[in-house]
Amino acid sequence: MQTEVIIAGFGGQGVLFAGQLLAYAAMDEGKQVTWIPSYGPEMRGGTANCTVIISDEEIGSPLVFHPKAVIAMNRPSLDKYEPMIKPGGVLIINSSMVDRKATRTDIKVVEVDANVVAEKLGDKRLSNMVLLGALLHQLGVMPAEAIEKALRSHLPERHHKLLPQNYEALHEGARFQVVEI
Amino acid sequence: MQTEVIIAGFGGQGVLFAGQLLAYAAMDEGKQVTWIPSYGPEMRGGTANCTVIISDEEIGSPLVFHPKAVIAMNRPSLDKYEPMIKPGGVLIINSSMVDRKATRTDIKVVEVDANVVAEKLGDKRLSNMVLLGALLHQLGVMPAEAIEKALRSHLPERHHKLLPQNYEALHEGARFQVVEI
Amino acid sequence: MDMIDNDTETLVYSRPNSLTDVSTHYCPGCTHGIAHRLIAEVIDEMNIREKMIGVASVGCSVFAYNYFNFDFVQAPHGRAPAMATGVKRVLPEKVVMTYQGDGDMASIGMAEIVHAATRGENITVFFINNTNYGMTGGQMAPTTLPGQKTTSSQNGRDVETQGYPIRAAELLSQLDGSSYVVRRSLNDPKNIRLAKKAIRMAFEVQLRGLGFSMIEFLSICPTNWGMSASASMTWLENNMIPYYPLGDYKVHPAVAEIKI
Amino acid sequence: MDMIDNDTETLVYSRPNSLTDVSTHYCPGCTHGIAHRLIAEVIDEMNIREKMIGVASVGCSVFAYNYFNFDFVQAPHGRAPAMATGVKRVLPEKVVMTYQGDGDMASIGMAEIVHAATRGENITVFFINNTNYGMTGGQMAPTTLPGQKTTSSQNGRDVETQGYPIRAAELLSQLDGSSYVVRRSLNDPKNIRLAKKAIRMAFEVQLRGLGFSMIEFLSICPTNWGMSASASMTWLENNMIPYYPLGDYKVHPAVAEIKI
Amino acid sequence: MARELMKGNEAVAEAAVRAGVAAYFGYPITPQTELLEYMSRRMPELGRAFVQAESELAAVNMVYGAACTGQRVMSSSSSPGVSLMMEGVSYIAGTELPMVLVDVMRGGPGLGNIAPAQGDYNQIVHGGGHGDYHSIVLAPANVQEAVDFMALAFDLAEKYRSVTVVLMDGMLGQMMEPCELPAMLPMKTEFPDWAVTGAKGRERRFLTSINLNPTQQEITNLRMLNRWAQVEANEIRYREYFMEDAKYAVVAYGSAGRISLSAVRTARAEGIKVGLLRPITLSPFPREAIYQASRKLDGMLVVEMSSGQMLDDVLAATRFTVPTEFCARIGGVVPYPDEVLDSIRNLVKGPLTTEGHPRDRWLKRMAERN
Amino acid sequence: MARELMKGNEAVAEAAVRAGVAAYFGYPITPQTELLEYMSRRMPELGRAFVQAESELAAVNMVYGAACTGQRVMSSSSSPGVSLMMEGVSYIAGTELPMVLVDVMRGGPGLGNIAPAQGDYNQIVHGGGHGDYHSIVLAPANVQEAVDFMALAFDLAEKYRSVTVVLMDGMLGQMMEPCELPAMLPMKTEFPDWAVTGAKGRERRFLTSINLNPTQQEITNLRMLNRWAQVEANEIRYREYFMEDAKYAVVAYGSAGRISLSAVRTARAEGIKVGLLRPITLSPFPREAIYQASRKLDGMLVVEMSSGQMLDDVLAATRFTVPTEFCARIGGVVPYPDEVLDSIRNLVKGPLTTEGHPRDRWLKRMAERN
Amino acid sequence: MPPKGRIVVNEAYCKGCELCVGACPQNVLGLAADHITAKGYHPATLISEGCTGCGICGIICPEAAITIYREKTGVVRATS
Amino acid sequence: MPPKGRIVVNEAYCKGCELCVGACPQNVLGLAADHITAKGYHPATLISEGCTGCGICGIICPEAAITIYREKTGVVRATS
Ligand SMILES: Cc1ncc(C[n+]2csc(CCOP(=O)(O)OP(=O)(O)O)c2C)c(N)n1
Ligand SMILES: Cc1ncc(C[n+]2csc(CCOP(=O)(O)OP(=O)(O)O)c2C)c(N)n1
Ligand code: SF4
Ligand code: SF4
Ligand code: SF4
Ligand code: SF4
Ligand code: SF4
Ligand code: SF4
Ligand SMILES: [Mg+2]
Ligand SMILES: [Mg+2]
Repeated sequence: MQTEVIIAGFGGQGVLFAGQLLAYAAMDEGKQVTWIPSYGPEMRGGTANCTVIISDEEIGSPLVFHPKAVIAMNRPSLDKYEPMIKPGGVLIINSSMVDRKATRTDIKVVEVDANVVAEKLGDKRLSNMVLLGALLHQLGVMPAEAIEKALRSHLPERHHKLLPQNYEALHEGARFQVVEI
Repeated sequence: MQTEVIIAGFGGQGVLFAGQLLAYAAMDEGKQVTWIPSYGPEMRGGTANCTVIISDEEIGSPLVFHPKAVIAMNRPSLDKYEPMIKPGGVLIINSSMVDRKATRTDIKVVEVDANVVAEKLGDKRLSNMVLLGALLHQLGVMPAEAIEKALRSHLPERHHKLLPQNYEALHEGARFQVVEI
Repeated sequence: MDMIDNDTETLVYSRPNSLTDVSTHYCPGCTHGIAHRLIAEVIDEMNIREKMIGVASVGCSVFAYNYFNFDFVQAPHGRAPAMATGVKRVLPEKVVMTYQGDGDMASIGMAEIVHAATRGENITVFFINNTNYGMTGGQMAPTTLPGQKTTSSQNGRDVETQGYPIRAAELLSQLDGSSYVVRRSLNDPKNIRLAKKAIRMAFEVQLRGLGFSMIEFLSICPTNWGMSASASMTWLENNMIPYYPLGDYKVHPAVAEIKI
Repeated sequence: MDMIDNDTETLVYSRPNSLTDVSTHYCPGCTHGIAHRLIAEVIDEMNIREKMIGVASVGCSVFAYNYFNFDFVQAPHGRAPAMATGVKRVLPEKVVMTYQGDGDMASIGMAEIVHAATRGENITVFFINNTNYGMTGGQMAPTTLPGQKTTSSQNGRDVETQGYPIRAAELLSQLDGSSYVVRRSLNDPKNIRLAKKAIRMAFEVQLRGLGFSMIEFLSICPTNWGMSASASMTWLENNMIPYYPLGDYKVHPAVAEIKI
Repeated sequence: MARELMKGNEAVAEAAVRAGVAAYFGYPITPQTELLEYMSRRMPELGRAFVQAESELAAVNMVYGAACTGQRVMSSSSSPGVSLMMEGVSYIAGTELPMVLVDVMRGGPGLGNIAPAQGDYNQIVHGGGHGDYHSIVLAPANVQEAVDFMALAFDLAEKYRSVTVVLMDGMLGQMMEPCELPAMLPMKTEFPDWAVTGAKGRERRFLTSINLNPTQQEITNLRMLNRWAQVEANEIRYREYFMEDAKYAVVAYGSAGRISLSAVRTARAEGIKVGLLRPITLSPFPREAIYQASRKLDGMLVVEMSSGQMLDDVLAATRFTVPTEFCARIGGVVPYPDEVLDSIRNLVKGPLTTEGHPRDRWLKRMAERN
Repeated sequence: MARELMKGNEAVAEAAVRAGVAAYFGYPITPQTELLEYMSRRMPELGRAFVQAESELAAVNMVYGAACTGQRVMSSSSSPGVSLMMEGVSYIAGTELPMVLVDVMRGGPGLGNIAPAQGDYNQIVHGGGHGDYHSIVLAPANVQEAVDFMALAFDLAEKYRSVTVVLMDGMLGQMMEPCELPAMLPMKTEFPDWAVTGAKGRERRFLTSINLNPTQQEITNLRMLNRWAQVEANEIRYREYFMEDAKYAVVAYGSAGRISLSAVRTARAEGIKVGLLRPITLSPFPREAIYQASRKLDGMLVVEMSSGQMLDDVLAATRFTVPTEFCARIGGVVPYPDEVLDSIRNLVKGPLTTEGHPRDRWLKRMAERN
Repeated sequence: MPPKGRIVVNEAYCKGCELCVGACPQNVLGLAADHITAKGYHPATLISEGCTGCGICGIICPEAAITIYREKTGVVRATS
Repeated sequence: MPPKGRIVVNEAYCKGCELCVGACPQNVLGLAADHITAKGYHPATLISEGCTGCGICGIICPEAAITIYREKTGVVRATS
């Protein structure tokens, strides 16, 4: 079993970190995992994305053309990645930043007003956690606790006071439901 | 028909120029010809040699292991090249500079007291011409006049006053006879 | 730039013609942009756009050829002065400039810049000193200040093991072949005006065949310095200018006579 | 060198131990030999032969490792300072020297020498300025004097197209990392004595961890200059010393305190 | 040992540290820079040598100098930077010194781009520097292998007094994967009898690559060639997947190898009897293994991120006896497994031929695509 | 035209001058230096550009700059110096510019020596720089060919916007042979539409090798590959001697080729039906010609002044179907015709085999010798 | 009375770096907090009256994004 | 009275460059015109009385070919 996730958005939206967290959690659960970012100067101020693959066996390509799931944190990401998702896959849209609906009907789509939720939680930088919570809930590869554990063990000690907020963001995200079409 | 000549001695004895002259002469006679020197810094103050090949057809290797003829202007050259000469070949020794006799009996050996002859002609730097004269005489690939012509056409104009001396050196060289064994 | 005035208004400033209509990839506030603009303005004013051949280097300004509205080539990292030499030797009537970062010119390209200068190569070099390797993400450059933190001097540049900064203008001014070598700063309007004058002078030097000219521009890199553009300007003023004094390091007597 | 006196005679001078019993390949009179000898004498006197690691360069002195009686490595053309950096960084207790010609150090190796100096690399560089590329048969070097004829400046070095000579000592003294940078000449006994003192000082600098030291030796190349050795010495005195003034170009205050 | 999630570049750096590297010399270049940055922090912290050189040219010569002392030393770079090292690499090879170089390839030629590519195969495998020499080349396909190959690279370099290159690409350098890091090895305390360390209480030593006498140089070259024959006899490494019953095989290394693995798995799921042979040592090349495998195959597919630089070596290994096709994306484009899968399907579909050159057919297909 | 007796290096220089070279940039190195020295005098005399660069690295980048203007430009060097040019060559190739480089090979690796050798075949033919690119490589075997190939090199470089290398060795550079020099060509007055000459009355132009977008880079690479296919179709050159009725053939290029010719002649005189196939373009390689020739042969002998770098290309060309032996001297040692003759005799004597690798057998023979 | 001027910020170029804001001697510049350019920046804009057309913002703008006009009273031409 | 000295020229090293000849303050050095070393040079030699053992020839000799002795009168040690 192999699950591929692409997380995409503007640089600075916490795209890469959300992906790493997912990867850490999967690793700690004993899975095979790869994380690969877009990189380099052309990314400066532009878009950023990363691909995370979680699998039970040795992972071949860390890049996939047809991911199982996508988190689209802005409009260009939605435009680019929606068509690629595997039928039956999952699309999480940050509806705070995206001004259109999904068009695919063969996938599960969740619209998450992540910026609003995050700001309610007191820190707009938590939007990536909210979206990650939504994703995990739909994907079912790991319990939300796995991410919480990963946060605890991989967030530097000095940031641990932020853990409760992060947990809550994950839980809030998980409450969003699939859009009925 | 191909004739290979090696001229060897100390740097400064006119080894390379004698070889070039031979090559010019052969070229002007319509022959194929190659001239190749030893080169590089390790030659500094040490030995110098060049190989001249004169032929009627396209010349393959410009280097040969068994030359038809050798001019040995010093002892190390004699030691090195005497054994390589083709049976029936020619060895010209500058006996002014070499303190031993040739040992081969299957070749024609000419001992030329070139320094003495040259000094008699008024310029000890003419010893290479004396030896070249001896070589040409034995080799018979070209008349001595060919070398004279080459001298005329390839010696810079300002040195032309030296031509008669050079001619004479060639002629004096031609007078030396093969050593009877 | 064209000064199109109308009845009631004077056009005080507009984008120079020698820049293309392309938005740069530089980070907000990056002084690469100011340097570009000034060079373009001078080229407009001197009306030499059609004579220009630029040599871009490897660094954040690698795409300079996209922004300058004249002929350009793009050199391997550090080799712009050699490439410019090649261009200038076959096209001596053209005005040839290189545009190089501090990693490019003062590190990997040290041999080429010193020799272009000593040859008195009749080219103009624009040197952007932003105390780090911007493009590759902020590593130490030869110009990084003692104690300055970069991604490859994470505890601050330790002069004992990582050496001292290079003052390029001082160094190149030592060479008999250099004719006009100055340092300017892009941190405030006054210094920017002075920088522009120097650019003008450098091109004049080249047009008159007086040989090698080089302008070092003290610059900012807000992204890798981790500061806002205006905080970066202050940092430049407080830290860079004391270490890299502004001024004219070499003005050949023949250059000193030029009036602009 | 061992000073073995007997009853009636004092040994005033004999070949130093730090030279091997090998005859050099240098041309008669070549001052590479004098430089070798002086370095070996100082090493004997300081008793550091067993601590020495030399870095030979590419030039007539490429075989220096055959002549110096201590450990040696041989660098690619121009890269001796980089190689020496590699050696010194892993063996900081050893005394590391490079021995480089003017083509090697001031032309192809310009980036490496400038950066070794600016890093304050704790090594000693011996620089043989003989105004040409000896080994390859006398081409123009960066140090060739204006108007000087070489096989690649056959009408005399034309500064307009071939550039100006580089004064290496002056240039390197500009760098904050250099601690001891001087120019000496090997043309007569007095200057040779001064050269030897400088060698001593350079090694002292390194032994005390004071950083980069470099001695430029004005040298002759009788073969390619086409003069006898003694005529070459005169030429050096009349032509080189005026262009390359002898003296101390950089003496770090900590170095100035060393008494030898 | 605990598994850590690490970026390839950083994992390689830490692996080198644990293998006892005494000195690192490098210059920043994407997509390798994290390796240098990691070393800039880690080496001084351990009291070891780190120098950010003024250029790759200087870096390789610093390595040259440090290698002369018998210590474990290394550099790392990416394509254009590696080109600048070619003279130094030839010198190091000619001096018969151990050296480890990590090359994190990017798109080329020229400045190209910073995306993953395998276009430097020829440069690294067939000698980008002048003269007759060989380097040992190890091509990891995942972060764990990259980690494991660092200690191996130092061991092989020392055993055979050889330049050893760990050839990766931007994908491997930039991706994170879990890996187990080896224990920290103690630093070397004994040094070979050629090491230049100061002639204390022994005869002087010198290390050089000049042999003005060609006969001497020939002897040196023959010694190196004979040593290389030993490397070929002992050190060939490759990995096979699903090859036991395979009728078809993909040959691919590094990132292309792991991408192909995905495709091979899917193809197997479709019932295609295809396997994967992944060369790990690109030099020495697993010529015989490929030849033996090829004799049981109906067809082969070579997958690369270059225009078939390894392809020629594979064809030579098979002696052109097996129908072979080629699948590649170049210039920094990374092929998706789906593209490789398509190529496998097409291979099976046929026609199978040993005529013509697989590169020519590929080039035609690419032209049609665009 | 009158024949002149000229040193290879000087003849090449004069031939380049007559082909209209507008700028020469170089750095002294034996055994190439006479070429630079000749240019230092000749170019300024004609009002053309000559710069003795500070290094080969600078020289190749001066060439890069000058080539951008559409002029005929060149450099020359020898092995270690050529290694320093690898980055620049890759850039020039990636920018699709014409450039002519003369490489007068010497013994290596490393500093090696200044004697003639062919150890840089792989570097020059198979891409010593990073990335996917090809150079056209011409290998003259005598001074006349060297002269003739200069104009050809410029023509090919321009026609295919390609790096073109005239690959010689110290023997050819240092020897004198009669040659006919071509007439002086007028200088170019028209320049291609990519030439950077100042945007006077036209749109600006720029020349670069960066393509941050891999897809763009791939398009560039494919364009270059397709152009290379044209080169392979049109520009393969080789020369045959005594091949009509040959049962055996020697394959050798450059100096090794002419040395082999001597041996072949003697062998013919002994009644051995042996011919010589001398590749002139080493890249593109006369693969098909060798394959076709090989089908009529009982055995082949490859002669090189390297450890069999071309040998592998020959074996691949024959698809390993013809028994092949190898004869080489390396590291600057020049084989005598007698050694080649011996190898021919041994080939004929047999045993003839396609098993094993000819290089291994040669290495064993060399070991026994020493 | 100070001269009157106005500026036009080209949003295709402005990256909201605020250098002009800090440099304006009249303090009449600010970022348009409610407005985002296609590239995602809040562009500079005149936030109050009082621009003199002095040209300083043009001198510091790294993007050459500003065009500056001054009402005619006498003819003054800024040189940056 | 000047001190008395003598020198020994090692012919394995001497290349007859004459630098010592020119440098000797006593003019007691010359080349042995009648004698050639294995390397083919006329070596330096004392051609007349009067060597003081001053050490100067040793200071200039590029080949370190000269050994210099001085008769003991007081103990003086040359530093070159
Ligand atoms: C040979 C080579 N080495 C390294 C690099 C990677 N590289 C690209 S830009 C750069 C540094 C640029 O810094 P700088 O010149 O200071 O320009 P900035 O980006 O700061 O303006 C480096 C090291 C390269 N492209 N080529
Ligand atoms: C990369 C490279 N380029 C060129 C050469 C050829 N080369 C050998 S020595 C030398 C010049 C040496 O001149 P210099 O450093 O002044 O030393 P000198 O012989 O004068 O003492 C050159 C160019 C080389 N060996 N390697
Ligand atoms: S990284 Fe620094 S130098 Fe580069 S564009 Fe951004 S601010 Fe400017
Ligand atoms: S060529 Fe010149 S530098 Fe070289 S050994 Fe001879 S005299 Fe000395
Ligand atoms: S022109 Fe002057 S006053 Fe007007 S906005 Fe710009 S800086 Fe301010
Ligand atoms: S300085 Fe220019 S780019 Fe910056 S905010 Fe002002 S107008 Fe915009
Ligand atoms: S020691 Fe002095 S006096 Fe004696 S030979 Fe030497 S220089 Fe002359
Ligand atoms: S200086 Fe030395 S080498 Fe020269 S002649 Fe005198 S003893 Fe001989
Ligand atoms: Mg910078
Ligand atoms: Mg020199």
